Amino acid sequence: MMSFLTSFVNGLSLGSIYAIIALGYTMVYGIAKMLNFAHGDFIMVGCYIIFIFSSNLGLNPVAAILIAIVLCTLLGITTERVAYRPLRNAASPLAVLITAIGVSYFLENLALLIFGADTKSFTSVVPWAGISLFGGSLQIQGITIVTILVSLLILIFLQLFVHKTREGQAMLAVSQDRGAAMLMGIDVNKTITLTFAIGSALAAVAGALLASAYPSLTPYTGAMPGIKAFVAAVLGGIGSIPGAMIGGLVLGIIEILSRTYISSQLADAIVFGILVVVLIVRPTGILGKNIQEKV
Amino acid sequence: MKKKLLSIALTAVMAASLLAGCGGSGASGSSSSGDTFKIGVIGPLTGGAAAYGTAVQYSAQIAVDEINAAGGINGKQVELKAEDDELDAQKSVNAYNSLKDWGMDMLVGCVTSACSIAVSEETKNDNMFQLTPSGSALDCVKYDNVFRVCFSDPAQGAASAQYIGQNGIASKVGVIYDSSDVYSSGIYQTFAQEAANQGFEIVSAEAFTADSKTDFSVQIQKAKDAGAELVFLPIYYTEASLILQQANTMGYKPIFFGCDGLDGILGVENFDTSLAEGAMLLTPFAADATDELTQSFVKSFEAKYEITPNQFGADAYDAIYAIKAAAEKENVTPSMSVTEIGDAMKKGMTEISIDGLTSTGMTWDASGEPTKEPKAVVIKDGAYVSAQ
Amino acid sequence: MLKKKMLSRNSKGRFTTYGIVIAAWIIMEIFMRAGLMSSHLEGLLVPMTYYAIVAVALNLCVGILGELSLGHAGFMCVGAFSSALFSLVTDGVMPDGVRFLIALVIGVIVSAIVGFLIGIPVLRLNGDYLAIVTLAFGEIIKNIINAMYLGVDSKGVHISFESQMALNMEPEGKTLINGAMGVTGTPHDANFTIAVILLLLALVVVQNFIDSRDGRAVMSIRDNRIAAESIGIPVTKYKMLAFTISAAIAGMAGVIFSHNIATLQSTSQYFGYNVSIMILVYVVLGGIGSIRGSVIAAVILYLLPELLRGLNKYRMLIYSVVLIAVMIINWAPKAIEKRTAFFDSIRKGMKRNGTA
Amino acid sequence: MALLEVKDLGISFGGLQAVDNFNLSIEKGELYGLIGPNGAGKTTVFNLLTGVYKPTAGKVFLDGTDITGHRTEEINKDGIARTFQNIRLFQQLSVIDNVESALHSFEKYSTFEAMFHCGRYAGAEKKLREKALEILKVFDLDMMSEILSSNLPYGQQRKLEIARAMATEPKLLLLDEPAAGMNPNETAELMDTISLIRDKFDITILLIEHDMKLVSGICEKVTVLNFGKVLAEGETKKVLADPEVIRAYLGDDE
Repeated sequence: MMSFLTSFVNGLSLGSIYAIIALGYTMVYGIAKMLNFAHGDFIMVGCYIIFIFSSNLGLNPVAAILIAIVLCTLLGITTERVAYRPLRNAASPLAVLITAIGVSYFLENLALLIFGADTKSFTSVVPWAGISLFGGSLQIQGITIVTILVSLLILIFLQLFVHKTREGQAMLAVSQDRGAAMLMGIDVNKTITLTFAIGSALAAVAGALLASAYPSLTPYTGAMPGIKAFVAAVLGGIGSIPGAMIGGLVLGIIEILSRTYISSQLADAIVFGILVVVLIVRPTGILGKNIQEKV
Repeated sequence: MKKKLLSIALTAVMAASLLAGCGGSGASGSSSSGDTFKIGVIGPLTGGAAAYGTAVQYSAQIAVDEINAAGGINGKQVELKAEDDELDAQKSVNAYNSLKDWGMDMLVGCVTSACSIAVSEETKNDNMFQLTPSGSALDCVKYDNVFRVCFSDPAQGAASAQYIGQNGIASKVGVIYDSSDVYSSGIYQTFAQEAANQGFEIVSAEAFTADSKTDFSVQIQKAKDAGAELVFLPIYYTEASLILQQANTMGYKPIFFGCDGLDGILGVENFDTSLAEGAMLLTPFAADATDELTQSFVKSFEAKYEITPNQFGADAYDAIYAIKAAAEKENVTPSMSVTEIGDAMKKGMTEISIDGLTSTGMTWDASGEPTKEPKAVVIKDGAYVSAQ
Repeated sequence: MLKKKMLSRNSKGRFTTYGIVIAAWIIMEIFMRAGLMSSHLEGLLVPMTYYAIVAVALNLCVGILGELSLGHAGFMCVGAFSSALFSLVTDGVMPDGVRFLIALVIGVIVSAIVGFLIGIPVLRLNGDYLAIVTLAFGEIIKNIINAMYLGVDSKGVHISFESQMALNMEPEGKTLINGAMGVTGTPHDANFTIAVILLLLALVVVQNFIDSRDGRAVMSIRDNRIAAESIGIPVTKYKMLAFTISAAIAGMAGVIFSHNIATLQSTSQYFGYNVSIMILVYVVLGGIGSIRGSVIAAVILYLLPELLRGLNKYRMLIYSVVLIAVMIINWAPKAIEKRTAFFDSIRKGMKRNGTA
Repeated sequence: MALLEVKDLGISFGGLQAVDNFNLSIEKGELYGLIGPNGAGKTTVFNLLTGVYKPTAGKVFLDGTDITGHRTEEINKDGIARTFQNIRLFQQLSVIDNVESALHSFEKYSTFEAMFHCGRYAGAEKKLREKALEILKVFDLDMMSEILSSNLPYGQQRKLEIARAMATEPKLLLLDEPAAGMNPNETAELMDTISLIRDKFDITILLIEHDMKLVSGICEKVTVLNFGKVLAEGETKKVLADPEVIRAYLGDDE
């Protein structure tokens, strides 16, 4: 029982990191209608920025995270402006997908050039050791608690932002019908830029938490969590903010539990298998809206 | 229009590549230049394993620079060229072919096992002398033209088990290994086999894969729950540093025991070395060793590349000196053809004994396996200290 | 009259493609025989060709069927392993040529079956959901084979997903798949000529398929599924058919892959989603739906990073920048506009010069 | 016996009764109109008849056979073909390939023969092409057979869609607002085409249309649909003069 609880908490921790990344994924997908394959690499960039400012220059971790958020936001806006926007109305949606892959290669190899391939050990931004329950038999790390709280805060913030603000409403409008939104006088370019800004800022936050929970840093740190978070976003119903949260948590918990109770070698196959099963039962994910083509 | 452009581009690329090849054409049989030894290095210089590839490249360069400064091999200068294989066996063969075009006389590579095996199929056909610094899988030295500097995986796995058993370090042992990695699962296999003879019990053996190597809570938890006093980590230091940190936050403090892949853990930038306190590793090289050779090597490496070398680098450094020794023994000259060099080196390698970074009195037999002493070191006060 | 024109145009396009491939083969062979080719390029020929084959297969799926697959490396993996297993078991039992032929057939059939089975759930989904599920299946295949231990001894076949020891084989038993270490010692049966023949076979099959009743049905589904149903085309059947053929051809490339190199491992760098994406890049840059374009793009893009070897550390950076630039130049509506305007002005200028 | 017999057909989407208690009887050879204000459920009826939606109530008989619940592609084989309100051509295929796709089940050969262009391939393809050209000729599209269908002018696209539907040799042809977006000249030409195909192919036609001139010009009978229910049916002239129908239209339009 206790080992189950421990695994569950570990799954929650991993899951909430997936959730934060997935929130960024799902925002960008829902509004810009593109799979930003480079999202995972934005996380890596965020990690390196925090690493430089906090570990190398000795800045306060919170200040380092703020700097990372600002820089990642700038990176996101620039990438959108330079690489994605020109292709927004391209004849095939694959064009921008391939470009995103190009951006991903670019960021990884740039980081390789600048920082080298050596692993860097990341100092956790959460110095708190955590709490111990049931006389020490269940330990919950500080970073786990912080991660879960932060992901919940972000979820609430995003929900409020999208439903209660003008900009958020504009996002909803753009995500539903870009053409109609434009006719209604919404600045689509601005809205999509804002989406990328938010998505990239979330990537920086996710980077801080990811690297704190799993403190090793290489140019490829973001790639696999990025893909897993993408899976989580799809699992939850891509475009749905609560869906991304649920998808992330479900994925994280399943991953840890299947590693604990089934097989650590086949855990990835199981995780992807769950995705397949969910999508067969619900073809647009757990909370995805079923959009039927109008005849 | 677009298609035409593409076709033109294709033709241009083809033409360029053919032209590029002309320089090295006819090189497959004999060396193109008779004045210098051309030694090739193949390893992952980019990608997730780049740390190992670059370590080999840099260390080999240091050895070559030293040799050149001291007058070269048999009076001939040595040229070194490294090619990237991105940890991909096919790209490794591409890299080998590229080096052949350059006029390579001997190969130091590949850094990793699978690539090394793939390339050995090619070197066998060319009778190119191949000395892999760190290709540790059994099949790496299947052919008589291939030798290696490092221990083989089975040797490491068995030696680790013997060391633990004979010194009575622990009776309950947990293992965490990378099932998607050849090196790691290779060591694990022989370790598990030998454990049965050594009177200790493997209470948990948990794998992870390249796609899920951020979270180790499950594997650590299982070892902890099974009451393992020692956790054997036949993995690379990147993941090991994570495991040590996560175990620490989970309040689990067993003895950690690793193989040569664990070396370098103290060099991870920003790593809290106190976590590794008491960890043991069976490695032929420790950057903090006090002997003169190691110290001068580490000093010039750090001066040149601003990072601390690891055992991959040490293997490569020794590889270059082994080549020097064997070449001098058999009076190999750059003007000989590749296959002549190959034959001479095969003979030479079995006749030398060198004192290198990774062992003293290293010798080789015709099978290509080195004979050297595994050294157990323990991490104490943030430094490697000999365990015995 | 019209009919004749149409048929001849179609076949002309096809034969141009075959012509380019055969011409390239002849040129390469001449250079090779004459010893004018660098060993580096010589070693690139076979991989270049099998990636071209997968690109053709993926284009059938993406360009003709209109469904984005991110899992074709998985089919390659299935073809590579199934055929390598056969070759390994029968090494020395039969003549090399016969063995390779049977291995080829096995690889193609097994990957076709896997493609068919995966197609059943996958093709019910739409758009990006379909893409992510193919990615998932690709990763599942890779992961399962990576964790698989397979051996034979006198008692029969042993399988384990734990470790090599768990196979419980007799001492003289032969381990075929050793988990992550995969398969070693597959005979080197493939060469450039065989690869080119198989590329031609893939081209014949795909291009003929497109120009047939079945191909029209598949393309009509791509263009408008509802309209295709309304004229009586069994949508599911044709989606499955195209997907299965695509998987089978990708498997064929896998067969060449495994018979060209001594080590075969089911790991990310060979069969991960990254590889599927790399092949997708070939398809998109070559032109979605353009089979010839896929071959050409695969060749150029495989050679490009290899020929940039001299730049070592910078080459992947250059590759990525080139990729982004090419995508924007080729696909951005504004860039297309400017390009058209530019060519128009040149044309006008030439006309003016001509009349002046 | 009537060619198409619809009995008490109904469907609801999440509580909303889109079509309710819909009855329709069309005799062989008739040209029948289905009219009604916007949102009355006309296209939904078409979708029910062609199996795009599964009815929640009622039955559909074609030539005496119950085809309720058949899949779209089966219903086409049963003998119903249709066009769409928003034209649905195979845009990246040529004009003739659009028609040849519809001829799909007339000349068969195996996938193997398709992949290697052997066996029955050449003969079958030749016949398909001749047949497709024949159909295009009826619609005056044969000179454009090689053009990409999306490059056709709008009126021709409508025609091609009808040609494609006719190629499946249906007993009943459903036309969904064939004159939508056409200018008077194109509409007149379309009316000729519709009359022509009915006479030439001896086919029954059911059409949805807003253009009353077209409806009164060619339809013998009409059914008026309002809020998913039948408001009136019978001879075109009588129905169109019905005050209730006029009210439904005016009330909706103004």
